[in-house]
Amino acid sequence: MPIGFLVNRLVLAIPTLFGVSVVVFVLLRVVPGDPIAMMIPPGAGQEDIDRLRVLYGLDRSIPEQYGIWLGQALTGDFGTSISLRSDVLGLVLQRLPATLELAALALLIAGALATGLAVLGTASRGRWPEAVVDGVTGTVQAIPDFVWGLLFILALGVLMPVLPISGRFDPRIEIDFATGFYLIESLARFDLDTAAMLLRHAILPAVALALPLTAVLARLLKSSLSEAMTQDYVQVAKVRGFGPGRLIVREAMRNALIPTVALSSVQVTFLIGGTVLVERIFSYPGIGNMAIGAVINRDLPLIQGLVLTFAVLFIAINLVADLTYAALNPRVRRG
Amino acid sequence: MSLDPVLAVEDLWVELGPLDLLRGVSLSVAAGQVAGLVGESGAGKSMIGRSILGLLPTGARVSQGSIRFRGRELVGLPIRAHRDLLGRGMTLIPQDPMTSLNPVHRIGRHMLDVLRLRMGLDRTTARTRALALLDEVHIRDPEAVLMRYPHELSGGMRQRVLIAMAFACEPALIVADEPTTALDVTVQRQILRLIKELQVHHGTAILFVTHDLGVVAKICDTVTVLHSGRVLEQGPVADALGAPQHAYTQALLAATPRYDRPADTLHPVPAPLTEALRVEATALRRGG
Amino acid sequence: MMLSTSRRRLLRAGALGGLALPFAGLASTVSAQGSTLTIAYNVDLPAFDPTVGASAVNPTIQSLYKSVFDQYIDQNPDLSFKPGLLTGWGWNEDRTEIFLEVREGALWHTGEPVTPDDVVWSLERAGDPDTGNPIQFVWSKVGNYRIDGNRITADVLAFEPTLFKWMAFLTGYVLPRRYFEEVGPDGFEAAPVGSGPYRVDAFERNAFLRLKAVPDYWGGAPAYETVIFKFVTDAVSRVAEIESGASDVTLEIPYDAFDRLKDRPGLAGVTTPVSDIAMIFLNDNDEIMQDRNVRLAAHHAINKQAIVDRLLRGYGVPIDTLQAPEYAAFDPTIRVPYDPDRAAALLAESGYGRDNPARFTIQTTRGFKPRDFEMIQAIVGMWRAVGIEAEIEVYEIAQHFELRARDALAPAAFYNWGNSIGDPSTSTGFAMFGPSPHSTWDTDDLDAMIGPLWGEPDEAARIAGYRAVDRYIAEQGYVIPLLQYVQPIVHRDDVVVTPHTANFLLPQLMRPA
Amino acid sequence: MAELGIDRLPGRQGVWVALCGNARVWGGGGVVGLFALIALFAPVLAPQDPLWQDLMLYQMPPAWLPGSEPGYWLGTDSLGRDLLSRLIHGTQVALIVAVVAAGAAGALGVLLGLMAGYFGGWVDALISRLIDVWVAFPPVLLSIVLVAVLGAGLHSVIIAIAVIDWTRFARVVRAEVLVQKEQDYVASAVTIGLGRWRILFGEVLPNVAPLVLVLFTMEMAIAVIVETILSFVGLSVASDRPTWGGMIAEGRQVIYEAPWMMLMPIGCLIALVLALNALGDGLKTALDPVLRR
Repeated sequence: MPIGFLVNRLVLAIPTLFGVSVVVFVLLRVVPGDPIAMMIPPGAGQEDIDRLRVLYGLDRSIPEQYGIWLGQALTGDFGTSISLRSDVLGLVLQRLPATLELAALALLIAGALATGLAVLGTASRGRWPEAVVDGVTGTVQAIPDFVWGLLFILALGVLMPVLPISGRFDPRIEIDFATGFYLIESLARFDLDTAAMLLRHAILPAVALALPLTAVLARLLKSSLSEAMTQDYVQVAKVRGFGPGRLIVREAMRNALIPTVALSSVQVTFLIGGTVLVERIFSYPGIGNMAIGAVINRDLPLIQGLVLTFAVLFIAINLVADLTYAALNPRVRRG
Repeated sequence: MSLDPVLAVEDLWVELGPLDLLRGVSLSVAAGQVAGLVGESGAGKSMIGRSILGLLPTGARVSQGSIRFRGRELVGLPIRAHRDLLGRGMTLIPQDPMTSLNPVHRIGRHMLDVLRLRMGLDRTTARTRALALLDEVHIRDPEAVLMRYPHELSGGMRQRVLIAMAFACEPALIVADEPTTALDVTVQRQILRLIKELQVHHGTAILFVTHDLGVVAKICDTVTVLHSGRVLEQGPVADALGAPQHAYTQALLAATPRYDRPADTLHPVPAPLTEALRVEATALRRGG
Repeated sequence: MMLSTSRRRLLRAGALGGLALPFAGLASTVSAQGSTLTIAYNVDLPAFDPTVGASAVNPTIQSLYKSVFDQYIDQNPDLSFKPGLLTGWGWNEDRTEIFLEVREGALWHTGEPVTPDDVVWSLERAGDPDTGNPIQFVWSKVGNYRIDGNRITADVLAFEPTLFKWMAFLTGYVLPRRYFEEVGPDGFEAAPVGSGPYRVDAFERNAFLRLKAVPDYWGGAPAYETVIFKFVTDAVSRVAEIESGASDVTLEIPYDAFDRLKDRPGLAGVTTPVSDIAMIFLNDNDEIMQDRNVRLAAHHAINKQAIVDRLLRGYGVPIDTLQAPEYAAFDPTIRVPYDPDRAAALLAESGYGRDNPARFTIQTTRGFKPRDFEMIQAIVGMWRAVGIEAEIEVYEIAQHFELRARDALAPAAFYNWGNSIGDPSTSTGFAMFGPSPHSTWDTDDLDAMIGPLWGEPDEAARIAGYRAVDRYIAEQGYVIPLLQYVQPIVHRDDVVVTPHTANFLLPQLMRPA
Repeated sequence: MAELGIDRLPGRQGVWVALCGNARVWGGGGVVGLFALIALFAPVLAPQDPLWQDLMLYQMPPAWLPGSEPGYWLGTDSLGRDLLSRLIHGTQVALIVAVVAAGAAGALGVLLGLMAGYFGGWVDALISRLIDVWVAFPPVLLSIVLVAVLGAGLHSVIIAIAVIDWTRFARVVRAEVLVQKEQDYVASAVTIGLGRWRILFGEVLPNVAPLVLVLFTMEMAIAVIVETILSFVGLSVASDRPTWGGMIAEGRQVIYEAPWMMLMPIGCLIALVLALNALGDGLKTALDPVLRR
């Protein structure tokens, strides 16, 4: 891998993260709704309020507060959550694996479904299955992830309750996980019962997140595939007597993936952003769910930390997309 | 011509919607022979190649006529059966080597795929064979080339690879679709020589599609001149080019650069002539 | 990691139950057996230390704290007081000293005994401004603690008639001194230790809290060996939890769902009026609210019974003062009846009518309490009928607190007021006394009436004084009390649930049928 | 293979010819137009006052289900208000948000995109960095935070959408301007001495207009969804003004007892978004030759 490219991208990420932190910091300081007001009990006087304000450093000017925050953040201290009274970094790291697993699962589902649909659509060009694929992807794309979540809860949680619709796993089962990546960990331990239980909980939110992305990816991939299929090298491979399945999978697919990867990184960030609402709807304990709680409680340090976490994730996704693009495309790799 | 041609096309009509792309074309390629197919762009020569290889574009279909390959009728043959003929029975040397190799696969993978999947060779044998083939097309350091990606090779090199791949399966018939058009002049000559050399060595029949009568004169045994989907002239190269019957052939001939003539004596095909042919073609189209 | 056999069986049962019985209300029997109780709880637990920060004064999570920690003084389900870690308490004759008697035989979850030293340390810590106890202003009114055996005496620095009630209320918890000093606040959050009936076994933020019974608890071993509070903040999901059998008990579900679920085979429901009332703050800052006719008209125009019957399906108790029937200063003779004609007449006196309506803004939360937004929509509809045109503005609860602290609420603002100790000072007192940061009505007439009651040492006189204040408020229409909430609890019918008027859902009050 | 041997279909066409031949433009546009008509004539079309409540008639099922109340074709909500009328008036809010928010996002994004693309240099560097920062924000979370800052209300929703989504326009417009400014017409405009802003708005803008139209249509769909999300979270339009998102949120509370209350606004949302997407897709295809002209 080109180390220079990686370093370059990482260096570029620094001003972006700085910009994000400034914007969110200022934005949050003008929020009506004060975290201190939330904890004033009946009977407290103005001096009590002021005392709490000093305690949480809210009595200083915004630039001063930002300077303090930045200085601490550079040493890895992102402050203390006001509502959860814990270290923000620790809280985020605690919940991040849940979101990452959910997003990864959703991505996997989206990738698999989209590939299947795109291949089906391409293989059946001009015949009815193609029309069905186009219709389905067009419709699915128009329905946002949280609406899918609601529809799933209605269909599978209410009308035909076959899947759990809240939580990440069944707390009645006492498991000690060494990491926050429960699903990966249980798979690594070949603890398939636990993995199945985790999957049953994750599948509905994951599919809700995955469906809009599936549609976008399927459309992108299908059009790239269709274009790749008309390329000379595919025609030439055809002349060597390779069957249609092979032509799509071995010859056209990788070429079609190149533009698809390039165009889909933004879509993947939308998926991550979508966890905010979907996790809330499914009571899934990830950072998205935590974020809404933080906004409701005006927990400024936590909101700040979470927005930055999302920004880091987004930058990482774009980086991974670029690296994948390079890995798929030999012309970029060596050239 | 041989009594038992490898390929015999008779009265072939191909239509695309209301248009007739080919209108009763007949031609044949005998074993061990190179048959030239000449015409301007749009004359329908590529359509013949596509019909033979079973690669007609969507919407186009053979409406009438027959294509017999080694005595077997290809028109109406199920796609799968037709596909089985490709590779080992007949194959193609494509026009543009720049776009005809999958950019994401190494040369080795291209060659090994053909040898292993179509010839059923195991990995080691296939590799040995690939090296031999590359050697046969005069590629130096074939080991290194196997590790290269297509974009790392020059056009001439890529065309050599494609030629090696075409001959890899020892096909009975190769359709060479303007294999030198996309290359520069010096490379063109080398490639032509190479094709001829391999053709003689392997005794393969070739249908050589080109718009260049000079090339035909050099490499072909017979020639068919096509215009607007119809055969205008057909016969052994010496006859057809020596004493062309049709005015169009004469005009084409006049437009062909030759080493024995200065370039300024070139005559483009006169517009009125092409126009006349086109009018005729339109009339026929309506009739059909 | 090996799975125990019982867990494997449980997993399989869970998986099969879900697949095989999709339409059955309850998927097989996986919980309650093996003495596990799963409660689908409506709020997350933000932090464990019950004495500092916003969570300490959040009434909705006190059930969790009360399961793990003991209070100085406890409350029965009917709000009457009973001994907690203190077995005796009181004032001396001239109210210059207090005494506390500490229970013997109580143990921390670490196995160490609870000592008077722990109690004194907890009280002093609560009174220390630097720890961030939001009720510090109460705790700091006592100091100079002296320990003699299991009896503690302390000096009263400023008289606070409700001091002992606070010991059963927010932040009134005893924490283990030695352990806390050893692990520090962060260590305590990571591994909290209390002396309550349950100890913390596992906690996953936003997901669940798993508790294990303390067999040698001074109040007797709890009935369930394992209790899981599953944090399901969404009401619809809680209904699904109970319906699918994933949880055994839940609360705060829509009343429609409650009515449907309680009749399901295998399920049962209990409702209890709780110490939580819905009310509309009026703000004297706005000119229109200075008109008594408008205030009273707005009150008379509301058909509280219809709201209870229609929107809350009968689950609610209409009230006309800030006191619910269980509260110490409740007076059933104070009435502000539904009377639209009277309302229209009052408005007409001030020149308003349907053609010339009185206009103001009403703020409301949405989804914070059951049917809050719908309730306000209904009220606005009723007002429209008599000649009040109110515009609804939705705010979040955080905004409400902020606006209220700044005294910048709209002329009318919907809120719910919790008061689990049932004292009039923590309802009418704080809500209506001008200098209090919680009040929005600041007029001298009212302040003059409430002011002396803060330090009134005679309890009977204090209660009577608040009754008089409530009557005056009702006559003047300074606030619009709406109704007392009823807590709907749905549970499996093999669990006996004792509801608590303070709106607690305590596992120690549940047992197998 | 070499070439097909046939001429391509007739080459240049006018914009309108291209538009008219496109089924998606007609289909999508038709449905969008229908919604627009409904929004425009909402007060006439709605059979009831959408705010009129009748607590005696709450949660009535739609006409085709047993127990329905005549006159309430789609039933009533928890306050006994007519669902059909609320859906019709909700369409108005949805379309106002769609048009105004997409317009605001478009205006901001096009302006910055034009400037970045045409002026280059530090202007481009600055705007491009700004875009980088902006796309690193989680959009849903940012919109929730923004509306929390601005306070609930239609204007907040519109501002939030514009503030968040201008980058969609800016990025594409910037790239297109980079292409356009190399064109001859720009060079000739420069040679006759037109000012930079004059060239930017008078010459370049009309040439990127078809692209902006496509983006605008797509953004309308996004705006409709965002409005629904914010209404759903309880942050959108204040007061008792009916919105689809608010209706979804209300319906969700009684999802077991009256699932249709949630499904009907979801249906409207999907129909409008689908139509807008189809219109956008169709416009993109239809305007492609115009863009490549």
